Amino acid sequence: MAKLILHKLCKDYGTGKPAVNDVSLKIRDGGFLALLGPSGCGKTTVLRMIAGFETPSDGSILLGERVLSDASGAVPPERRNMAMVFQSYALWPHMTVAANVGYPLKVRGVSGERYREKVGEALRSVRLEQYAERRPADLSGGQRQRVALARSLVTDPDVVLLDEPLANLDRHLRQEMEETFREFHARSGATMVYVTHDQAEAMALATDIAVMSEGRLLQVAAPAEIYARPEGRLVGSLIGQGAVLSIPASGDDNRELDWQRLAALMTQGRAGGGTIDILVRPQDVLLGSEGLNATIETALYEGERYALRLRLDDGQVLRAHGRQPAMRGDRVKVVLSKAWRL
Amino acid sequence: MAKLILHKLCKDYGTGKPAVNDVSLKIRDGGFLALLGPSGCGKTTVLRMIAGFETPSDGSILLGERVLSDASGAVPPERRNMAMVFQSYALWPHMTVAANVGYPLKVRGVSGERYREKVGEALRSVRLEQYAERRPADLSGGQRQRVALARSLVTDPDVVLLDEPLANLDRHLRQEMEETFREFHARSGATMVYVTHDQAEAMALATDIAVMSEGRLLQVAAPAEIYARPEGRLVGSLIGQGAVLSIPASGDDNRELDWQRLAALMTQGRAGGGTIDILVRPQDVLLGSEGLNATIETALYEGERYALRLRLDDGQVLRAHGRQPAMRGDRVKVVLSKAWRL
Amino acid sequence: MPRLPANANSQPRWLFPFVTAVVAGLCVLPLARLVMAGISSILNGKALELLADPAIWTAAWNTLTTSVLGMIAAVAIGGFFALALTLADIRGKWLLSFLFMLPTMIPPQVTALSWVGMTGPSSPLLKALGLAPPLGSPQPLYSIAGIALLYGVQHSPLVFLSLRAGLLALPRDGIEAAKLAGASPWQMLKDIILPLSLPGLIAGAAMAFVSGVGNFGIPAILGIPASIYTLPTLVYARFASFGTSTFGDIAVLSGMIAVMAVVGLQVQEQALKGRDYRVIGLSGASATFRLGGMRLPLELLLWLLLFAILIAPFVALVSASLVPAYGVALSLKTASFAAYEEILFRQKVTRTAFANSIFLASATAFGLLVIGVLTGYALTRGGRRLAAALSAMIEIPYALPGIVISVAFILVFAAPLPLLGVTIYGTIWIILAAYFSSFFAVGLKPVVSALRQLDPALEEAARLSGAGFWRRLIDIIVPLIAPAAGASVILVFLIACNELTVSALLWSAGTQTLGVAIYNLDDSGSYDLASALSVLVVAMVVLLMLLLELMAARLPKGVVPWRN
Amino acid sequence: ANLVLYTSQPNEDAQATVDGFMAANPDIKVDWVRDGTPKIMAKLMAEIEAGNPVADVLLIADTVTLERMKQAGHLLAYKSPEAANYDKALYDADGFYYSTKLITTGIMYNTAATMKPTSWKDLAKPEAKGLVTMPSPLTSGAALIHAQTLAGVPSLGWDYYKELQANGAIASGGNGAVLKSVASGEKAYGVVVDYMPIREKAKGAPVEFVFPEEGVSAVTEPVGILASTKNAEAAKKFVDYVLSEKGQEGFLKLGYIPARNGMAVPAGFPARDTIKVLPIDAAAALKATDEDLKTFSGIFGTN
Ligand SMILES: Nc1ncnc2c1ncn2[C@@H]1O[C@H](COP(=O)(O)OP(=O)(O)OP(=O)(O)O)[C@@H](O)[C@H]1O
Ligand SMILES: Nc1ncnc2c1ncn2[C@@H]1O[C@H](COP(=O)(O)OP(=O)(O)OP(=O)(O)O)[C@@H](O)[C@H]1O
Ligand SMILES: [Mg+2]
Ligand SMILES: [Mg+2]
Repeated sequence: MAKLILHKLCKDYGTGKPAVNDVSLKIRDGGFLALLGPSGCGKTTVLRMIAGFETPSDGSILLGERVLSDASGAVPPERRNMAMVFQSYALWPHMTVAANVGYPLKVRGVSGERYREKVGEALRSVRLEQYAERRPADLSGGQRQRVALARSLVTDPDVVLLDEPLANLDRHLRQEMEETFREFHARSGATMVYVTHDQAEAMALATDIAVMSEGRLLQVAAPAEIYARPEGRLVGSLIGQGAVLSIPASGDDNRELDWQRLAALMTQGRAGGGTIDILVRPQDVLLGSEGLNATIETALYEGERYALRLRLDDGQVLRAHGRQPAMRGDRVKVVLSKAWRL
Repeated sequence: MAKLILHKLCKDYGTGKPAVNDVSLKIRDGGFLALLGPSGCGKTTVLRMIAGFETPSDGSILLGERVLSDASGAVPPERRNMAMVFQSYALWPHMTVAANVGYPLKVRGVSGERYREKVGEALRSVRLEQYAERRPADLSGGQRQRVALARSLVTDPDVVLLDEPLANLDRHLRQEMEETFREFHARSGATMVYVTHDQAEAMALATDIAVMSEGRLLQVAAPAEIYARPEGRLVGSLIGQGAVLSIPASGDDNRELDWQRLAALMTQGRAGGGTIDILVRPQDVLLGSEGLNATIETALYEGERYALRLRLDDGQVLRAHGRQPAMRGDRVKVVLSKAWRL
Repeated sequence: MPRLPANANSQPRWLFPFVTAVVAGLCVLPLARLVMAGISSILNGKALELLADPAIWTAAWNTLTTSVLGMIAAVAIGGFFALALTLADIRGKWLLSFLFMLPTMIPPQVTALSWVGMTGPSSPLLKALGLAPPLGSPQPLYSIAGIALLYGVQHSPLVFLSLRAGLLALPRDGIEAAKLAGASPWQMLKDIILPLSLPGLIAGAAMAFVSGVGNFGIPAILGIPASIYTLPTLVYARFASFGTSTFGDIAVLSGMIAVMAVVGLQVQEQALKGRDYRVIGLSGASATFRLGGMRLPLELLLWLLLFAILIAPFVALVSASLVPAYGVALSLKTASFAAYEEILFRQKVTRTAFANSIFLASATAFGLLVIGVLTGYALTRGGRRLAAALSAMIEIPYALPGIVISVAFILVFAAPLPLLGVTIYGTIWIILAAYFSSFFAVGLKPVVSALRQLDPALEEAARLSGAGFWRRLIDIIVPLIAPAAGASVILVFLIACNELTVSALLWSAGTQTLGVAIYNLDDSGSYDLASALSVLVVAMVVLLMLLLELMAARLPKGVVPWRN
Repeated sequence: ANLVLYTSQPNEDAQATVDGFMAANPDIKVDWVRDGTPKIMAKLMAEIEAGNPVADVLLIADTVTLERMKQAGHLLAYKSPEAANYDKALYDADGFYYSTKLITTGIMYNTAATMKPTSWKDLAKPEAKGLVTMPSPLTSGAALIHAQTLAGVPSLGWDYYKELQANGAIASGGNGAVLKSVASGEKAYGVVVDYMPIREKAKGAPVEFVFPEEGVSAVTEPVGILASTKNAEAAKKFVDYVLSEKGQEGFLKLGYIPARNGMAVPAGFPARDTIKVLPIDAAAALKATDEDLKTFSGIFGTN
């Protein structure tokens, strides 16, 4: 295997706004990259360029030494040895589930016992052994997604592209499938690129997380790093369910702020000197008898706890967890035990 | 509006195993029912029967006094005044986004200013104002899903059926859309049936949650109720990320068990008298210096905290949250502060 | 409690009875009347004697072999064009597709004669190359293979249009998934593209087969010299010696043709059975194969085929229209536009024929679109068994030689209609009715195959939006099957435009069709006039197609077959 | 209602005939339908079967067909005063039908051909091997009459056809196909009706027509009135007209040999009395039709 390198990748569908804009990214050999970002930010487009379905308007893609695509031309998808789970599944309606899954093997000339074994194994790993002879049209949504999953893992691809592969699965299956990915990744050493909108999934699986917005790459880092040190408002608000507050500038370089510092800054009022953005995670918002005044805006039951949306008296919004049922409109006091300057 | 009643509903696709089996359910006028269950359990099938695309093999569906479908026949879908978000979106590729969204209005004879206004409003609520003139084929996955969403909310249907309507959206949009549903529900008073695999979403939105498995209805209750008092292993493990343990029978009727009781039961050993299943939620598993011995099996970084999978010395699995990084194989001690007999 | 309607099925309740009535009126009634006319002769055994004649069975065998081989040739040629022009990055797609529509417009006799000429002793081409065989050498086209080859040439546009509609419905991501699975272009074609567009391909093949079964022009010219008779030529021979047993004989021969068509249909149903073609998700495969170095050779091959199929016969036609007599070599000295002058300015029948044929062809094309969509809907959504019987009934008239259909229509309509007391015999309406019957299958087939490929969720979404049957038909279904609907309209129009054998018996003063006019000119030895009129017909069709091109922007995507 | 004529004459000829008649009888309007004999007969028989024949007058290729109509009772007897000017062999004694012109079948050849045939026998010579084409009796009425006529000539007979077949002759399509085949040089010799090559030659085609020395067969394009006619008076006028000198001159102008005694022949034809027409008995020919067709197809191998 080898490093997958995206170099200044651009894609313009001719709609005026480029769908992908100047994305440069290195995914190390056998890396597991999660691609995160709001709907329509260009994730699928990046995947499609890596697979070779779209030719970049600019930039190049390399796999190790091999140029997959640049200004002078492109390797066709069928010779890239990649696998993909399509957001739309892309199952072949005229084939049975088993034939769908086994097709990449068939193409590679695998047959007989080995073929049956591999297909059986792949179907088992997605819990669809009993559905081998069904047609995709007779499956439920989640089952279709799992067929697509099995198909992508049945061979030994160099790169696996996963476009929201678990979006339609329930929690249990999701966890099992995550496990499957992890095993597959460890066993095959393939480079994986994983598009998801679920930050928890990304954190749980990936060795690196890339965050995109409006076609641009905002930050690439390891999960813990990106959680602890997000760059910019968008990354901050996307990773972890934090709220972003605007407070008067602190004047120093320290990016981790504690309650003392925060209290000082926030009560000092809006004296000149500009503002800074800080990220406050819900677990760092402590409800108690002292601190800032806030009003509960919504309190949603989440089972384990309540997700609260608080509005500070200066109009800014905070998110917090609460153990007790709370009513809309209740007045509370909060302490921000920790914050991160973006 | 009126009560939506499913009475002994069955559906057999002729595959040997019925997809939906004897489901009886009342959704009160203006209720918001979330339908939860593993992939392939029959959720979509229930929705399709309510919409009238599948004729039940048995049983009947009523909307208030009006029989929608029973042994003698069925009201065709076009006269049910319902709306649906399809799991596969079912957008019309030959129409623009605006035309897709506006079609139900057009059919109802709405035109001119009112038409434009309503379509504009629906598109705004899913953040797609700028995409009105695109074709569905030129949209991203999440954008397509939002078009389907807008289409289902543009009229005043009696019943709205939502089949995993947010599966492909990022967290921010998801929260916004949940907000939109809540508003729409409050404003229109329509009965909503919402299929999801995301328990948190279900809890946040619904007035009632129904859990299905293999075509059967396991439990219907309000979110807090079903979280606090799940019936049976499956509901227990599906709602909240709890683990189910098998311990020696306690002999009394009390279903809430505290650590004292648990410790007594679990250390007493496997003396006769059978076993019971208990549900232990991760937040009730406290890592400390005393309690049961356990080994850390996996520790996944979730941003806010680590999700731990622990194996007790008797081989059973527990889930817990940890603030500190933990290594696979570490030995820890846990106290189960609370458990629920299933 | 209000009573519920009996079904929540997507068909309105009147639809199936309506379709059954239409099929009964257009297809069953005339044929039943023909059998009735022949029944006395069948009963007294005269017609059955026919079956003891080995010549009949030879003819049946010839019909079968020529049609099957012809179908294979048509699938090969039409399929090649459809695949190359829809899926590959060929240059000049527009022109190639445009021209490929036209062979249907050249009367089969003309095609046959020009091929005979092209390969025979007087071939200008072969003469120029010094390859011309000596006077009187045996003509290789006078054989089963020759007939089949020309069937293939004549009917390849049917396969082209129908397969093309199927290809346009291919799911794009499904093809991409196959590419990524590592499938070579060939494997992809074999495993994904063709199986998924099978409904279109099979519909085209079936039309080609049935057209071959019913063709008269080609075996008349290529078969009879080599004593190869097919059932249609035999039917004509029966009419030549009209006797008391003729109706019985015709009924029996038609029965044999019908059996052949129905068996063909059965084979087709079998080939399609047990599979799912419903495309899930968005469709619309864009150019999928980059040909690279293969492009130029392939383009050359396409143009070469087009030359043989269209340009050569057309040039023969044009030159025949420019010389004063048959066999006179065309040169600057002999060429004259006298024939065009005569046809355009002196023959008043020309204008009538143009008006009649355009009216008939467009009325049939659009009428059959409406009937075809309704019928196709009922057939694909309704019960399998009844649907199969109805499809068979629809298929038969197209397979029967035109003369049989027209005789059947005369039998039904020569007398005034009961109750109404008016007679449509002798008016243009009887020709229209016969066209409806005869070309029903052509109009229906592409529509049915497109409906088979349709993602049902798209219609369901419309139903839930509150759209009733007509509403969703017009707003959703027809636009979604637009390529097939376009193929259906264009095919029927082209075929009806120079149709000859049906109208030959049904026309009367003032209702001549172009086919009749050309035939009559030709039959009475005015070859130059006949050729000139044929050229004008082709020119008219090209003009109409260009008009369509101008409107293309306002039509649903894919309707106009030469646009991509 | 207008008088309806079903005819197998070529378009222009039919129009000329009708125009001539209408000029002579301005109060009668004629609608006409033309088609090949098999088709026009199929149409007519289907109409009769349906009980509502549209045609009043028939003017079609051969007497055998009209003899069949007569025997089936579909014709009306009418004794035309013009019959006096005609050879008895050319009309039905009971007045059911009258021949109107002579269309003979002879030999045409491409001017590029080496041998210039003068007799039927020449077509069976080695020089003509594989170069002869003739219309099929299954397609053309005239061809059937021709075969039946030659078969009745002792020196020719069916054996002659067997020789032709052995010499590679083929029987294809109608007369038009033969003409095209020979004119284009695909075949060198053809058996064909007279007026086609003569007209084409006049237009410059490289063809020649010969009246073989044994004699030629002829069809006579008879006219008859349908028994079901509602326009009997007009129909009779039509019959009288085509048999009249004026009507016959019309045919002459169109390039046919008139049937009426004492008429000239068209340009390009030898004088009327040098053309030897071989005799045929319509009633007998009708009876033998099925048999003859079988014999013919037996020789040329439709089995
Ligand atoms: N058309 C069909 N023919 C046969 N079986 C079907 C058909 N549609 C669904 N099934 C089966 O019925 C069961 C229920 O399907 P359904 O689509 O209702 O599941 P679901 O609960 O919506 O699952 P998911 O969450 O995966 O979408 C599944 O096992 C599925 O395989
Ligand atoms: N074929 C196309 N033509 C024009 N614009 C397109 C096309 N495909 C995608 N786009 C646009 O490009 C942008 C990026 O699309 P992309 O599918 O990559 O988004 P995404 O990040 O995958 O979003 P999602 O999470 O919703 O699937 C979107 O704004 C979309 O509307
Ligand atoms: Mg996407
Ligand atoms: Mg589902």
